[in-house]
Amino acid sequence: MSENLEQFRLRAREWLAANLPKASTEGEFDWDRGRQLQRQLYEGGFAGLCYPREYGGQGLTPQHQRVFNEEALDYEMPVRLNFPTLTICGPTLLDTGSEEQKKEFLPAAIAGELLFCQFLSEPSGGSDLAGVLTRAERTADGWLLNGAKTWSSSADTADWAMVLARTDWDVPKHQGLTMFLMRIRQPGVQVNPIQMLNGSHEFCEEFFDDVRLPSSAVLGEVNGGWAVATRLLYHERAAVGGASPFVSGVRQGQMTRDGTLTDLVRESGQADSERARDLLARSEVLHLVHSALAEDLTQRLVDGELPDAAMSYIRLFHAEAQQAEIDCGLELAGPAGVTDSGSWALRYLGRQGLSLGGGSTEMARNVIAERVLGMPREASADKGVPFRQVRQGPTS
Amino acid sequence: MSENLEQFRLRAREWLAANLPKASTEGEFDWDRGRQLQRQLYEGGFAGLCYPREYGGQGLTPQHQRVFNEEALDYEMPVRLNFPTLTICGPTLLDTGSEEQKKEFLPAAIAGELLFCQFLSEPSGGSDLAGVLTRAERTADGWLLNGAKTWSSSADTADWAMVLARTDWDVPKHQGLTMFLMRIRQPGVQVNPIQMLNGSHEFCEEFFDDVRLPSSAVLGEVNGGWAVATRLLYHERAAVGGASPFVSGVRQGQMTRDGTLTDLVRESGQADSERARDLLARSEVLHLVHSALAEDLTQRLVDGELPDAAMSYIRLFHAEAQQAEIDCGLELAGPAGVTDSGSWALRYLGRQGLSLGGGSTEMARNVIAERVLGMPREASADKGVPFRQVRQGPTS
Amino acid sequence: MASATARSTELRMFLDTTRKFAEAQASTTQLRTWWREGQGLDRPWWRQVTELGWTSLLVPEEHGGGSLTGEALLDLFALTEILGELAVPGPTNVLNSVLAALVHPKAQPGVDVRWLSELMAGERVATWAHPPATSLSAQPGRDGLLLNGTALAVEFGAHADLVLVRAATQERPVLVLIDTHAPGVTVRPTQSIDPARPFADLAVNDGRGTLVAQGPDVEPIVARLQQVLNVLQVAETVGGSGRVLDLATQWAFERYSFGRPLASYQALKHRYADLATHQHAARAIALRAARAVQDTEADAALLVSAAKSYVGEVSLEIMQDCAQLLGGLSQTMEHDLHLYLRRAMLARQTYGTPYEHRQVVASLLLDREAAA
Amino acid sequence: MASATARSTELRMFLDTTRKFAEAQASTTQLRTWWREGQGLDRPWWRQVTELGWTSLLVPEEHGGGSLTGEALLDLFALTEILGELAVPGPTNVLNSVLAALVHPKAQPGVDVRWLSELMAGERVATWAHPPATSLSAQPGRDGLLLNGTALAVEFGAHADLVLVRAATQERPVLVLIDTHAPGVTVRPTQSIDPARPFADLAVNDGRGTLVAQGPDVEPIVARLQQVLNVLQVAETVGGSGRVLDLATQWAFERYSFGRPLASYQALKHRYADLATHQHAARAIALRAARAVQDTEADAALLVSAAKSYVGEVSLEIMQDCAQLLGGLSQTMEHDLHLYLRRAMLARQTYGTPYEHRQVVASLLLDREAAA
Repeated sequence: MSENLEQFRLRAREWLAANLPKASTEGEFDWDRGRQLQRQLYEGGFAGLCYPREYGGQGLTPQHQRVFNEEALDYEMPVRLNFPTLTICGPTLLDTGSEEQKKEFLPAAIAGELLFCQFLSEPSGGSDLAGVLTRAERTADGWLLNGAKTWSSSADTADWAMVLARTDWDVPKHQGLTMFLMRIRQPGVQVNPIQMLNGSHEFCEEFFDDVRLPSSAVLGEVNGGWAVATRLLYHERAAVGGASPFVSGVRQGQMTRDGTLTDLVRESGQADSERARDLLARSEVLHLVHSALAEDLTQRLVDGELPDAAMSYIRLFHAEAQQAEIDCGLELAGPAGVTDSGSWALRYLGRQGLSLGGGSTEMARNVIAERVLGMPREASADKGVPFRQVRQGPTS
Repeated sequence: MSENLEQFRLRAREWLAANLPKASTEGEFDWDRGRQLQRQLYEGGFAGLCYPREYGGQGLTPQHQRVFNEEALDYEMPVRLNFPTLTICGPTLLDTGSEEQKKEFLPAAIAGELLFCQFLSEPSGGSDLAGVLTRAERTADGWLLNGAKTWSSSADTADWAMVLARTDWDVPKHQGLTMFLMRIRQPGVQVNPIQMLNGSHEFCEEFFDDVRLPSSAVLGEVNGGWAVATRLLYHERAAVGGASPFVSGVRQGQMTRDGTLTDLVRESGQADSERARDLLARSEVLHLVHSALAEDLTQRLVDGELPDAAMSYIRLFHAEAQQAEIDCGLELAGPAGVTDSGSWALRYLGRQGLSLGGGSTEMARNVIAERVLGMPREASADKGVPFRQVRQGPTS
Repeated sequence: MASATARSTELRMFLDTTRKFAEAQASTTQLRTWWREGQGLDRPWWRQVTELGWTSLLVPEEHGGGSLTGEALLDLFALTEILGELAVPGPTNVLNSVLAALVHPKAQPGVDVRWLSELMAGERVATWAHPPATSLSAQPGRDGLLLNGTALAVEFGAHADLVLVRAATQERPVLVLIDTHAPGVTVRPTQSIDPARPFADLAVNDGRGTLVAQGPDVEPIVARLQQVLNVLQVAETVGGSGRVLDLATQWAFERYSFGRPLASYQALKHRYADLATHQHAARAIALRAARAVQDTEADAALLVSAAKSYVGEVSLEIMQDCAQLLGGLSQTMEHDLHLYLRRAMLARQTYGTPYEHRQVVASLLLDREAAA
Repeated sequence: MASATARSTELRMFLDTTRKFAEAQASTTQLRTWWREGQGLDRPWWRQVTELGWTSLLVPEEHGGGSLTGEALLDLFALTEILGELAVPGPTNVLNSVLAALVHPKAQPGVDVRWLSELMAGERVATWAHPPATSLSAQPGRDGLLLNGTALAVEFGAHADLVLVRAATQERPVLVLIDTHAPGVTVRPTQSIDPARPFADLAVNDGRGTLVAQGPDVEPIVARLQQVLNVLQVAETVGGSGRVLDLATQWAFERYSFGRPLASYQALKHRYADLATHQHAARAIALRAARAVQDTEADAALLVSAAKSYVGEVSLEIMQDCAQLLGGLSQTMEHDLHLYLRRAMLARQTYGTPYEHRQVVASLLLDREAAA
């Protein structure tokens, strides 16, 4: 790379001005348009900046991606393609895929031709991600999949999924799992969107009825699925916490559509109220701290000063900062905020989604205490027990 | 009782005006004076209102005590005799003492002639109150006591102590304890005051070196000490939470000496500040809620709607309300509050004492979850294990 | 938490009937149907409800009402807590509060006879325009008063036949019942976060009203109405938060994670302990405020504002933490939690926010201590 | 948490020396001795300290100072964090901030040569009077300026030889160094919550001062001084809260309850996780603000105020929750915790409280967005 960061910035700025439309206060995200924008980025050499060149990326540094995101702030960007395709599934493929799999999927994903989603959580599962009941059984030429998944982001608009299934019931739970790459639109797969409190239809639940998968669908090792899932969760924590180097384009979506706290203060005529200013600043300070923490952790992970599990710090803090903003929003919106409701009341309704989605904050606290601070693991009643003997509770 | 509550109120009002001096903003509590005031109350028939008549009390209801406390608010009252003598040790004696013990100790305590303290916690103990290492060994004519205790309120000014000691090391920890009644000033007992952050010298630590106790010193059964301690803890929770029916005279002490939050707001010229008013009201609201909760719980315990363990609700809430007041105090005191420090900075220094003393709030949460909500007990590594085999940690 | 305020056999029976009816006729399934149909109030259902006596407790016997224990507001508290627990819809709170105003000793004689029976029987519905959001002038007209101005965010404003408002003539404050069916009243429904508790903005242009009180009689009636309304709001809210906490507690016993129930995890146990403490505290101050208003204690205003600000904030904290403990399901429309959450959000923000009520508390405190 | 900002070998060696010296010569035992003797500042000790270079980092090489990495403020941040971690006493923060003002390009030429070497060598001590608590007028006198008025709550005010103040002549603002030994200066020591960091009120009656800057040059220097001072305060505070958290974490592994270590209780584990998260966050924003001031970024003022308000609040929360986890011992004078707590309380409340800094943040935000 003979180009330095500032030169890159100027090149990006020029290209963006020439190629992308300015962001507008759009409504729902249009997936077709998203794919098309991603294609444009790809052709312009601005897609997958931190992915290796041999898999369709640009082989640049996280600093380049940050610079690009700063420049792209005012432009329409295919932000929804970040989660989970570009920031979670892509990097996991990079970490755990075979050379053939990487060659087949990554360039297509970076070019916006192929969107991924994750089939991990199950209706009975909660925090116990490894307690998978979905089963894959060997057949003559591959596998037969049966079961149900839930909380899958954008499963109704994605093309492929990473699906975690139990392939051995006679070993402890982590040892009998396998991760598969699965085409979503095929016989036996049913996808239902879930209607959420905040109006979102982002999540889906899925049912698998004798779905056939080829042998080549296995990602990583057979019965080595938990190792793949661990990488996936690592990338998810980084992405949810706002510290992934693979994020291309930020914020935009919700922020332009719903307005900021600053907008609320101004539009409700409270810009001169000391109290409103205090609430506004409380939220802003937490966002500034969050950015500082994300940068600091990313750097210290790169420097090897902290273990991967430290990414849970940012997952925890992100929820805290976002929820503080929502709480301030409800307070500042006053009576009208709920009797003639705007976006803040809806955001408040779905407030806990921020500390549930992408792994609950309770799990993050367990991870920090046990894997960063080295405190004793929580006793689990299923440790070392063949999975078929584990108690699943009176309701399941 | 032919006298109704209102008649009682008038009689109390008259007696107080004729006999007790008005409260002044005194300095340290004077124990001799406290005993003398208690003697006056006793002679006037206003001491031990809720104790039975046969043990020196008046056999009246908690409502009578509340009425009396309302009337006594402006008078100098021996408030420090409440903790632990009148509200904790006295009621425990009432619950668990032999007829001889009750006759010997209760009238003297109610008359201010005999002050009690509790020797329960130990330097190595923390929340694990039953993990007692102090030992009492049988001798020909009684017991020989050795060990150390700490966090004993007013041990340096009290006459007698209730001391919990291990009398059998070969049974699980709760089964080998005995409670003794012990005269404090005797050979082998050393009492050292502890200097606390908030300037208080209320607590002491004690060392026992071959202290001789007669057989009659046993309160309750030999090896039945935990049952006595449980009653003691129940009364302590009620007292610490402000819901004991045995409290004679309230607040006064600290409140008159250090000033209220309202005083602070006024004296610092912030009475017109909307923000100061909000902080003040936050604290005041919690105090009102605390009073309402204390009344409600007391009534529902009497009605049998809730188990005794529900007293932990008030212990928890009391700390919350008091700490919120202190936090508001620090905030309202501004820079001068710490650079030219008044009482609020000192109170803030010792803030956690409120959620530690009298059983930590963590223990209260355990009690509520396990004994009120019926959730599974926390696994303990010492359950059913002979105490001498229990691991005490690397430092002890 | 079960309402344990059954202070008499009559009251206990009344509460049992209420609970049975609500479970059968006003279940959350029913509520969802109304939602979908965009109905804020089902009139035939409401007439059925009034037969159960939900609207008659605060009205004296001579006008066809009556308390069951002689402590009418405490009876109504117990009823309202159950309605909150079962998320029962309807204008019960605001209507009962208007009735409390109409039967106030300082209300104009004759007002009551004219409307009370229709309101109690569900033939008409009345609501109240919260003064800070109301700006109305009144002048004498041919038959009654003529009103002009606006009243914003009126609960059930698009469904009510009558709206009680505080207005002002050139000389004095007046309390007026506006007939929304008479000419001159324009109603704009707004977007309530709880579709079962709709709000509307009213524009009044030479609208017709009946005088309820005037001059120095107005403020005592308004104060009474607002105290009753806030007491009912907190009663309903603690009923709701208690129910949500029950759901979440039950979940802790039934849901297994890593082979053992959630209820066995200490970090969660401690949170349940905090939640239970706060729920008890919220209910205690709500009940204490109700008692103070019932007995017209000197501290009634202080306790009502304390209850409103505490319950307003802590109820939402309880519900959101329960949502966290319930996990992802709580974030779906399918789960009942949001029905309670929406109502609690409304309760927190209307008829004085926690912040506004704390300002009242501070005034009472600083004024009282200054006077002492 | 160890300070990991060793960006060069020189810096690493410097920090190691600092740590060794502080552990040996400024232990908390030493601190307690000074306390008992009522000494806020031990001059011989202070002269020894300055030889280690704690006062020279922000002074340019030509005046005898010098940074170790070319990023002087970040070097000083790393040093100050260690001083906070070990509860080292002394006027390091305020003195370094005054030095930053004296060497500011807009300061009067000649000022520096006159005082810098004595200040760096510990022969004199200078402090700063926070403007909101200062009210001083200045007029030209025979040799220098004559000052009248008061400066309240001046850190080390009873020990300093020189006090930098912002004052005003009839025409313009001025920045002046007051000589406390000259006639006209009366010092009243106040009761600091941290005896090792004493404060005093100053009354000045025809006191003598030397001009440091005037007119439009004053504000940029004051801004720089306050930014440096706040950055050092948060550096020291995160050092302290980190140390307290280390003590509490170690305790969790060593202390057994019911036969197992505290660290095995999930309710406590979750609290340690929260504490560690907040400690990391506090340190990250403190360091971010230092970087912004070091590089004179456009957002420096915003980040400094964000750091001060966040660290000010969260550091006390961390320490008090650690006190809770440490149990009763933490409430005794014998335990070290209060040494850190006292200093953090001072840091929270002085040079702008969290609330005041949030008002600054809001102004920057609303003004910036209005301008955009």
